[in-house]
Parts: sequence; C-alpha cells; structure tokens
Amino acid sequence: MNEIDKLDGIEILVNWAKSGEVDPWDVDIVKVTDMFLEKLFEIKQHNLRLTGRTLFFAAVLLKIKSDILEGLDPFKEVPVSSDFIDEHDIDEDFDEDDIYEDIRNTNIVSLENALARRTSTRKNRTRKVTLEDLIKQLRKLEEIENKQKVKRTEEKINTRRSYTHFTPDDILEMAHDEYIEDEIIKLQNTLTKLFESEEIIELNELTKSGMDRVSAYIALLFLASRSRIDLVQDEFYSDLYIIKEVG
Amino acid sequence: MSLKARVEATLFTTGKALTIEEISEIVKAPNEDLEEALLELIMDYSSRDGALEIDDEDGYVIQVKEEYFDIVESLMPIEMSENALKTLSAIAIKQPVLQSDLVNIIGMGVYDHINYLLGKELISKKPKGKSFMIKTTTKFNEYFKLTGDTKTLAQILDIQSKN
Amino acid sequence: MSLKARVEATLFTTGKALTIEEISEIVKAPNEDLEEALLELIMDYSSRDGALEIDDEDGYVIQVKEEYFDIVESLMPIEMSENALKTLSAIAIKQPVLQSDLVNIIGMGVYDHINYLLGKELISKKPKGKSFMIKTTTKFNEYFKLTGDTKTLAQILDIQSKN
Repeated sequence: MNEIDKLDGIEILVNWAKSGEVDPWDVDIVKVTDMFLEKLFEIKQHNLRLTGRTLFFAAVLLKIKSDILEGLDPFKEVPVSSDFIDEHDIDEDFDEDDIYEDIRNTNIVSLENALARRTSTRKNRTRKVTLEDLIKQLRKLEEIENKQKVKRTEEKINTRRSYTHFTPDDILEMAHDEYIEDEIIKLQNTLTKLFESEEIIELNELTKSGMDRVSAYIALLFLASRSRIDLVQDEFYSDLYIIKEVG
Repeated sequence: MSLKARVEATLFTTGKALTIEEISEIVKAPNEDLEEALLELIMDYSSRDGALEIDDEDGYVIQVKEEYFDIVESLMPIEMSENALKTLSAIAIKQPVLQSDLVNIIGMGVYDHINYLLGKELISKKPKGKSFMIKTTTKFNEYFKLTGDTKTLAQILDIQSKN
Repeated sequence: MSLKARVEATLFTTGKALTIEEISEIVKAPNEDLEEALLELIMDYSSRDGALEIDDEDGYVIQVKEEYFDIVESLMPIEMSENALKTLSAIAIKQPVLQSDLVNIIGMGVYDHINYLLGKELISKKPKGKSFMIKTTTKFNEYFKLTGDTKTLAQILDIQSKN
C-alpha cells in the first residue's frame, strides 16, 4: 500500500519496466494501458489520492490505445486532444467531480506551458531617418512658414486699419499707403461738413463721426502737413482743436 | 528583385507573424506566387546552418531557432511569476474574457496579475457591464504564442469555470 | 551550436549596430574568434540572393538591402519623433540659426528636441548673445549621406520642387 502511495504516473511505468513486467524496448501499448487502468482502480479502491498526473497519463494511454485499435498511428501527432475527457471508459464508480478536480490540477500545470516565448522578438524596432523623411518634413515646414507669413501679413493689415499700435516705421510706411489716403479724404469730407457750422472743432468730435482717435489724429497730421488745417493745443495732453486754414 | 527577397524583407521588417493576405498587401503579389516564394524561403532558411528559421505555425515569421533561445532571453527578458504567466495563458486562451470569469478560473490572485500584466502592456482592459473585458495586446503577440491544442485547453478551462 | 550562429541570433535580436565588444559580452567569446565568425557571417549573407545583409560600417548590424528599402520605409517607424525631425529639418535649412528663432517657428517643444538631437550628435550649439547658435554636424551629413554641405539639401529641394 505504501508502495502504491508513492506511485505517480510515469513512476508506475518505470517500476514495471524495472520489474520486467513490461519490456521497455517492445511496449505493448494496449496491454500497458489496461494494466495502468487496473492500477488506477486499485489506487481508487484503496481510497488513495489520485493525482492529476496519474489521470493525465491514463488519458494519454487510453488515447493511444484507442488509436491503435482504430488502426491509426498514434505517434503521428502529439497525443493531446479534446477527446480525453469523454472518450475513455473509466469505471462507473468514478466520481465525475473527482475527475474534474484532477483535470483541474493537471491543467494548471499545462496552463503555464500553454504559452511559448516567441523568438522573433527584436529590440530597436525603428529605422534610421532617411533623406526622404527629412525632405518631407522640410516641405511641411515650408507650408507652415508660408501660412505663418500670410497670417502675419493679415495681422499687420488689420492692425494698421485701426492704427491702435504703430511704430515710427509703421507711420512712414503708411504715408505711401493707399489706405491712409482714403482716411484723409474721409476726414476732409467730415471736416468740411463740420466747418459749415463751426470754426473750431475738438478732436473728440471727430470720433463721433465713426473714426477712432488714432486714425483721426494721423489723418489730421497729414492734412496739417498739406496746410489744409491748423492744429492748436494750449498745453501738452490738453484738448486738441482743429482750425480751418485760412486762405 | 525577386519576390522571395521582397517577402524576406517584409518578414524581417515587420517582425511579427503575418498571414499570406497581409504579406500580399505589402508586396502586392497574388497569393499563389506568394505561397511558392514562402516555401522557397522556408527551404532556403532550413538548408542553412544559421540561427534563423521561418516559422509557419500561426502566420509566417522569421525567428531565432529554439536552440539559441538563451540569447533572445538574455537580450529581451520578460520577468514574470508562474502565477501571472498562468493568468496570462488563461487570458490568451479565452480572450476576450471578463475579469469576473478569470476570478472564477484562477482565483482572487487574478487582480494582482492583471495589474502586473497591464503594466507590462501585455493585456488591455475595458469596462464591460460591472466587470472588465480583457484581451491581449500587440505586444503580447510579439512576445508570446499559444502552443499545443488551444481548443482542448479552452474546453478544460470552461469545465473549470463551471465548477 | 556554432559561434557564427550565436552571433547571428544576437544581431537579429538586438536590431541595432553592435561593436565587437558588445557582441563579445553577449555571446561570451574572445574578440579574435568573433572577428572570424563575423567575417564568415558577412560572406554567408553576401553569397545569398536574399534581402538581408550584414553592414559593418559603424558596428555590425543585420539590415535590409538598400534595394528593398521601400518596404522598410513603409513598415517601420523612424527612430525619432516626428516633432524632433521637424526641428532638425528647420535647423538644417536655416542654419546657422538662433535657438530663440527656432522657438518662434516650432514652439516650446524645441528645447526637448534640441537636447535629443544634441545627444545624437546631429546638431551642435554655441552661446550667442542671450541665445544659442545652432547648426548641423558632420555626423548629420553622414547620417543622411549628404556629401556636401546643406546647400546640397537645398539643391535637392529645388530639384524636387521643379519636378
């Protein structure tokens, strides 16, 4: 009984080979399978723990046996198949739950073997940048720069329209700008109208006509430089008055 | 430029198992020609005494022969406990699989394994009902493959989760 | 298991140029033996009519032959981020260029890109006023196989846009 206790799967077979019950060089699989199953029942009868490994060997042997009886070559393929569980004719008094319990144990061993590391894995799975890649980027950059240029020009024009931010350079540029000429004409028309009823006009009045202070001021500077008007201011930062140039 | 060489360049560059259809899309050649080229390529590799071979078990891939696995392992080690590996196997076999089902199969330890495997980018999980749907990632496929009779394993796992 | 095959497995798995010393550390073999194995391996590869070759120009690496590079280009991502490449291309075309000007063109990300590119020795920078003057290096020209200076690059661009 103690001897049986130690037996586990392949050890049973090895012991038979040692004792001469089985010829390891000429194994009669059908006979060995039957012997193995008998042993299995013996273990079961003695109420000993049936390990998953033992059950697994039994299943493999049964599969091989049934293949041989069917005239198939059992060694053609790895004898692992879903047929294990339902194909063998284990005695009725085998508790089904026991089988599952054992398969579970068996299988947890095989679960780890279910995955194999691939040997196709490689480090550094990137390539060098080609000149072609670089040139593609340059083209994109060109596009971005062109867009930025267009955007900057548009922004400049928008800024000039209100003249809220300007530098001396901007003003010089404006002198040649057709846009400022339009503003001057517009201002002159406004002034002509205002001068019909008034002789002196305050700068703020011009803004009421829709011009912003800065635009109006710049246009006034140009008009004054062309001697169409006089600008009068008593003190710095005080109100600015526009007087019609006489003569 | 032979088709065989173009196929070789493709397999070398992608570094993962490709189907005939995928190769066909890259090298723009009909399947029949490809099959011939692949067969020739496999024979070329097997006739050499080199470290590389072409595996055609689950798609075509250039890989290092098993006998040089120690080199692959030393250059790209994956450290994993046996239990985490068990969980990863179960996921690979049953995917897409609910986290709650994995708990039934493996036990409570699964939560730790899942977090570990997520960190290694070998699996991904998405909320599904009150649990999470889990599957393996592209990185998993680069590093691992299922061996043996997956169908049997899946069936046995089914029995386990029913009990 | 031949040393030659172990070296082949190493080069395949590493996927980047290795020095003799680096290979020696992995396969644990003396340099003289390695040199012989590498020479044999190079000859093996060149005698085949395949898509792969062993380049020994700047370390040893298994790579796809130039004539199949269209496949590599379409399948393999480049080794730097697209944004770093954008910065590099801006430097290449505008050099010498102030770091502050690059920030205006590309944005704040430029600092990271510049550090990365400095690490790869593709650019150099020198203090200039409150900023840095940046230009490409000899290594840049080698990397892109540009024989002349960046005028060549500009010329290539010119020729391309005329076509």
